[in-house]
Amino acid sequence: MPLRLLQMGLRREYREPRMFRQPEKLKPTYDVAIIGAGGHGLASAYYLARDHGITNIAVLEKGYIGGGNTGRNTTIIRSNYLTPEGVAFYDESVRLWQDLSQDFDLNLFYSTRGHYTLAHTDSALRTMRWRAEVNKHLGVDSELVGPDAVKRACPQMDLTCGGHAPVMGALFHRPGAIARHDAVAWGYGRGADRRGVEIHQKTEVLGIEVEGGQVTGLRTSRGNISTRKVLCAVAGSTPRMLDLVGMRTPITIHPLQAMVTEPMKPWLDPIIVSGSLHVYVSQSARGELVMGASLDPYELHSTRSTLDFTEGLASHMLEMFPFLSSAKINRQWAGMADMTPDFAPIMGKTPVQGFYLDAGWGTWGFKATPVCGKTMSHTVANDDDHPLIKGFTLDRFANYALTGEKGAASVGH
Amino acid sequence: MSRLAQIPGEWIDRSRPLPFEFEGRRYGGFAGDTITSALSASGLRMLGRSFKYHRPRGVLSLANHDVNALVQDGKSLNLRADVTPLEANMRLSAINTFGGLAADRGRLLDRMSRFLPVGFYYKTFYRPKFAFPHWERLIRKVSGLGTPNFSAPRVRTPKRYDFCDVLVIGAGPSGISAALAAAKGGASVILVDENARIGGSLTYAPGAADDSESLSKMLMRVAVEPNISVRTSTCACGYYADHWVALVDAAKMTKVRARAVIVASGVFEQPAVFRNNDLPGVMLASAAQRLLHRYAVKPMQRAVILTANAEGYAAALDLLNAGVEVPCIVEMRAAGEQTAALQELRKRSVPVYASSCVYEALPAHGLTGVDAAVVCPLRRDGRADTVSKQQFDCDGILMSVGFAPANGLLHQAGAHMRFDETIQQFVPGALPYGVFAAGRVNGSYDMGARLADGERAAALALRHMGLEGAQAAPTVAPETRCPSHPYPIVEHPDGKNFVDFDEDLQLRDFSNAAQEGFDNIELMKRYTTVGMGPSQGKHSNMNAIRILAHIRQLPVPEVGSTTARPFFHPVPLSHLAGRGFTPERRTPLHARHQQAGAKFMEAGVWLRPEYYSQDDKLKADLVIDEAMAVRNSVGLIDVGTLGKLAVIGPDAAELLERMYTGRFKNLKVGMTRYALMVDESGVVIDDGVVARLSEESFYFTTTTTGSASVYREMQRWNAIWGLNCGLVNLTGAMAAMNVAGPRSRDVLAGLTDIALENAAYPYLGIRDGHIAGIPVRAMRVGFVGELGYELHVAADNAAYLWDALMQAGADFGIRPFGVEAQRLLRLEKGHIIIGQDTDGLTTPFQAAMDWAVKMDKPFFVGQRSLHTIQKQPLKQKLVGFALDPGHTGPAPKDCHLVIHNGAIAGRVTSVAHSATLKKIVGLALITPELSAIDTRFDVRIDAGAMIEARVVETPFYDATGARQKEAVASPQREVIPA
Amino acid sequence: MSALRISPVHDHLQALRPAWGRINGMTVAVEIPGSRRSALEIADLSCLARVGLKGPGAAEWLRARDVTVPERPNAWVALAGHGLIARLGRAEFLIQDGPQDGVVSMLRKALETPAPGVYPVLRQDCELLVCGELVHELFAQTCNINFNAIPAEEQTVTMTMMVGVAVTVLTAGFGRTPCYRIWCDGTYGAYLWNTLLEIATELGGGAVGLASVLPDGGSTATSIEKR
Amino acid sequence: MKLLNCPINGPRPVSEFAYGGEYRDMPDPAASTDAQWAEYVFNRHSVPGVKKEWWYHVPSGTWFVAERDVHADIVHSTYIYGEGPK
Repeated sequence: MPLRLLQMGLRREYREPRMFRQPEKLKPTYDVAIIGAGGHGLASAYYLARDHGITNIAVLEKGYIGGGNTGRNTTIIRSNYLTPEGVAFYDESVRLWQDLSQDFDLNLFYSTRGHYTLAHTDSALRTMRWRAEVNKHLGVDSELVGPDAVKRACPQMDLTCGGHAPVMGALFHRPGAIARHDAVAWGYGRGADRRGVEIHQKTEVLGIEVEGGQVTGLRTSRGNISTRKVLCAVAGSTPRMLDLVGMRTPITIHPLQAMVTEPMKPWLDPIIVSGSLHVYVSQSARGELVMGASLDPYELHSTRSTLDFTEGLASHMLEMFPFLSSAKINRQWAGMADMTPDFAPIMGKTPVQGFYLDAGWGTWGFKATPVCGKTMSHTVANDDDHPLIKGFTLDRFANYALTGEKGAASVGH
Repeated sequence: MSRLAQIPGEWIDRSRPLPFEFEGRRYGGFAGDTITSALSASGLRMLGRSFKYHRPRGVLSLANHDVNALVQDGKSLNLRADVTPLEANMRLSAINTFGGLAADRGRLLDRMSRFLPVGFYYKTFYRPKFAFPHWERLIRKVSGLGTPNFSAPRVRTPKRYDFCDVLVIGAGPSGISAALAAAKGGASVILVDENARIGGSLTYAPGAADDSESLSKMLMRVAVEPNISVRTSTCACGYYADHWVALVDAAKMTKVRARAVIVASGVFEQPAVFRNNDLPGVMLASAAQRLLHRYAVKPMQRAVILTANAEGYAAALDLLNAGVEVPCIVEMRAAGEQTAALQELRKRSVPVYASSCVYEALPAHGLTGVDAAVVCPLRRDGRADTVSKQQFDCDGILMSVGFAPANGLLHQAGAHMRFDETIQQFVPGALPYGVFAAGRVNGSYDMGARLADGERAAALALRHMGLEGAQAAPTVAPETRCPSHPYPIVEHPDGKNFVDFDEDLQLRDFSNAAQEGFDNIELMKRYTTVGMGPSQGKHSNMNAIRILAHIRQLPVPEVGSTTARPFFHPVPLSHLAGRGFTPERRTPLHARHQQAGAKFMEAGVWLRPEYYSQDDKLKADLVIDEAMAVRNSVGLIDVGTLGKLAVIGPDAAELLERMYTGRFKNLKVGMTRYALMVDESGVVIDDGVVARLSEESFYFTTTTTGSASVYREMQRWNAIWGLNCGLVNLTGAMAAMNVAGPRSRDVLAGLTDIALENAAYPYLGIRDGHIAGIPVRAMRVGFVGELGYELHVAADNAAYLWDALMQAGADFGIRPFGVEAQRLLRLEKGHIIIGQDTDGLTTPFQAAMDWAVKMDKPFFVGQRSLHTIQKQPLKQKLVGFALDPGHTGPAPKDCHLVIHNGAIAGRVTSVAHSATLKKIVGLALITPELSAIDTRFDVRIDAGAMIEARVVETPFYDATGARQKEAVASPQREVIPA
Repeated sequence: MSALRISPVHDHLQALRPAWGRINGMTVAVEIPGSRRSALEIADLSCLARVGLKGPGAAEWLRARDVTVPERPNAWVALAGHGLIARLGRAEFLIQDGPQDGVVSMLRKALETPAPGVYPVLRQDCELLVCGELVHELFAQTCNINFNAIPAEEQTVTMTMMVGVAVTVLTAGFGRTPCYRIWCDGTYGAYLWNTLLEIATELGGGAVGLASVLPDGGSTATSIEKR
Repeated sequence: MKLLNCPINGPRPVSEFAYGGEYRDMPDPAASTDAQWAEYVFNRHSVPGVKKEWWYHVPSGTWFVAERDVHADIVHSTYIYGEGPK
């Protein structure tokens, strides 16, 4: 029995303090305003306060803390990307992840489980080797393994996948992990709050004031504030916010759906991903199988669910795990993914002075939460793009200098 | 034994006894029993253990949310005993116990519960860091519910599509009256109910006699109504866009498309919250009545009735009539309605304690049941006045304090809920187009009102569909009495007053969560996990909302409710997956390949021969043999998976010039030309061969994977540009095979009326003619670098032609070759494969294909982007490379990296050992600095070793193309030894 | 040497050990041993002669050759000798003969001379015929279209998806009813046949030979000795 | 499942269609600066509201334009390119 539980249990009354205050009203002026109290926004606030000494910050959230994609994703964390820019970026993120529970004094259930991306075709195998080689070169623990290794890691799987798509090998990424997604937002929120950052929930941004190309303030549903630095970290709502400053980007919004089974006794240790079968699955500490597939095929700014998503995913799941026929799907949900053409994010400064963008997170934003906080706080504090995000700036499109993450990011959550 | 004598309308068939096993002991039940009812009939109270504290649990609802009574039979996971029909010889055990239900070692956790407050796991186990994996293993051991059986077979179920005018969900009084009215109005109706029989609450709470009489009348009318299709034991599990509803029964899922949907799903009775309200024997009044009326089971011997509505008194009377003693009725309100039931109870001198509450239930030994109920007056502040408490011995406590709407499907349909203070219940406010609600889910409780509400909904649905004879909707009198207590929750210093039975959440867990800042309903849900269990909050969400409102001193509407997502009840993967259709596409030569021993590989939806196996020969050797047959004599490959398109009309050439980078207006009739396609951003996406059949008619090929999208995009652009030409997709209608090798001409010579000699039929020429009497379109191409003819024929003729060629080629040792050999042969020629030697960002310039891009054309898709790109320095370049012919040991593989000064300088895109050239050759995308001929660069291979490669000219083989352009007179003279 | 024309489902018919015949140069299953009249029968009609064309000039071109042209898009009309012409969308046509020769060979010939706005479409379909009371149950399990709601007399052509494959469906059964004809790309034929036959068999039906479905009892099929 | 009304084939489940993306008018390549052209190639109008989109009915090979509210997912009208409201 850990000491902490003894203490809590033996006390007569419950002494745990509030994790985040509820400020009565907005101050007239902030050094930095952050739109979106998801993982990215709160992480940026946290590091701005902790590492850059900027604490006069308002985090403005239309809904509630972590209520967007932070609380809707399938919590997979990995750095086995394809481009050097991507790999270095996500590798730093994984490094940060590993100490967050201690940083926060809050258990994120960060659980390193190992991540297998299955290859069912020789072209997939080729891509896996490419990723493995790039990862190894940059010191990331990935390797191409054969079906036998997959069998050892997941003996319950039918390696022929119902005869349709036999597993020819896999990209094995040892650091692949999962974490308790809500707690990430709470941890960053509490950490920022304790350092003086104000988190304003149920506060919607209605307008962004720009004078002479410089951000000067925000109009919100709870009053106006003036500030010369605004960080926009709103994933699926990015186009709405950009419209307020008259900016267009390649971002389009597609729903990404997920579903979860009733709890069952844990049996699935690693995270399993199959590009050809459009499945990624892991088992939570509660015993639920958490599953996702590929993006919805058409643009939609809502989080509605579809039946065909569950039908397709179920049939592919059973090809890999036929014995799960009687396992029941308890719940399905969706998030709004802000997709980019090259499957890499759009980060950093923008043509509008003082308006910083942390967007294009598509289906891969959760794993980047800590490093986004780190790099965006640096970028905002110094008005200078952090070296790690140079490959992700908005101007790469006009320059035809895309960062081709498609091979690694599509489906492979 | 608690089984009573026959009860009118009971659901069990006493003529069909069913023996079964539970926890290793034998029991008996009847057909029609559920597992729970059979066990209850045998006097069993403890049916399972709770998820977190492993407390004994029994019947709660008998309405498909008793998730503490889950069982497993070795085949299926997490069977819900309360609703799963009993089958003969089931061998059942409770899930998630350590050492069996009775002896469960997990029960220790209950004693430790004070050390495991809400969210405890966020606050510990992470220091020291290295210890977490240990704790996690422990947690994963105790967590989870049922145990999967890894040898259980894949269950394939049929899936059905169905269609109707009006889908009525819920066959209680209001649903039935809605269905009847809709059918009467001429609509085709599907009436679904998750129970084994229709009738809803009337099947367990008969209430006044005239009700049950009208029930039998209604059932009769439904039975004879041809427009109504009744689906019992069928659950409407999800509502999706445009009235698309998933109906799930034991055997299958049916996807119904309705024109209108009437949700008459009723309500879930809600538990009261008091200490030990989870003990076996404490149950919802409706649960006891279900046991009684459906299964003729006496729920308990002596029951204290905790109530706050008229339903409680009816239930009390029910139990009395069934021989259950009722020591008292505990009325939480100041006074109950003056109902017939109340009079009757007074007559039978059952004491009623008004303004009172059950403060706690006193457990029997080991928490296996109830010994007594502690009853206290209820103070104004909603707390119990413990000074004047009384104790009533009993073995059961009935809770009849209120209801929550079963509005999951309405939420999913996008309905907005408003809180009705009069009845203390969320009811639909604005309803989506074509969706209607009726009955108790809509706030109508009085029997007359429920029936009228059904007719009202039906009338609106008919009007929505514009059906003639849609009569005016009757108005429904608003409900005046309040069936739900505003706060049926009593605090207790020692807790164990459960709000969520799935997750073992106690009252104090909610105040603790709020204290920590999780004091809006969404955050509270996420922190406490209330409603996240298998029952999805059916018995806990409403109380959670009331508790939060209480804590924050807010009215319930301001706290709001959380939205319910699919599924309404969990659905098995087997039912969602159905049969699992996987379309396969096969060329007309598939059988020929099988006969020749082909090993197939997947190419999108196609299966293609990778190579042809021969008894004990190794793949590598066979691939070389196949390639050598082509180099030395002749081979035959099925290339029918290529996209095959035709474009016809005056603007045909114009369309091709706009879609492809090359020039085609100047292509001579009877000739072919390589064609490269880029997207609007200038990235290479497809290639093929364009042949000109006449001034206004072209036939062209695309890659196997590109065929559908190229055709589609060309159609779109053609529509936008309004050119005078038409596209025809012949991919499936035409088969294609490539007969290649120095002897290919000899093979054809005896079979065809086409003049084959070089003068008449030059390299890159196309001819229509006959081979073996079959109309054939022959293209003289050189993809594999030998004299060769790509023969395109109608699909139904393909096998015949293949046989003819194999026969005629026998004397020349003709041999079918597969994709692997072709890859090797084209690599020797330095021909690229789009998608292998290029990636999602490769431009034609990077692919060293400037020659194929006519930048001086007026326009082609992507040209403008390429103009910009052309001004930039090249980022990478595709080059040919070779290894030192003396190289031995491990060789590079596709996608190994080029390393220069310790940095990534590119990657190998294709590489192979060429038996023809006796060395390893390949293609690589590398930085321009390294792209000059004879530059040496390093490739890092498996295990990290560096291997030096040298940039060389391509083609590696037959640089001048002499072999493909002009056949070698006699192969003997230029034999390439294998 | 094999037959000149081979059906996309030939190999799967072979497994049923049928009595072979030949129609339009294609080996066809005339009788299938053990097959009987049932509530759900499936037969392979790929052998029938068909021709296709599309383009803005197609309708006029056909009329000029005295071929009746369905007025509405996605409608069909019968031609002499159990032939039919189906209008696929607005400007594409599928013309098909019955077991005997009809207009198809004439049209094929005529199409060899180019005409403005007329684009020949080579038809190499797999065509299946499904008959019997259970046909709608088969559709209910394979297709998201309510064929019950499409009155036969409207002679509608439906282009939709069935078990994941693009199909063209209309109801015309050489006089039998309910009876449907299904066309799909020949390269999907084997998959469609296997999938439908598996479900049909589950429902108590099965494959039948052409003798039991063609109006002439398959007499046009020049019988060839079983092998 | 969502229904989409193909102008030629009538209402069909959305699974019969392929999404062709936002409808965009191509600027004159010759008259566009590099920046203007890149804006056309890459940027999209992603603000929720009613948008013109390309859709393709797969079984019949029919391209058409749909005016759809991409927030409520309600299709206001569908028509063959060039035949719709100007």
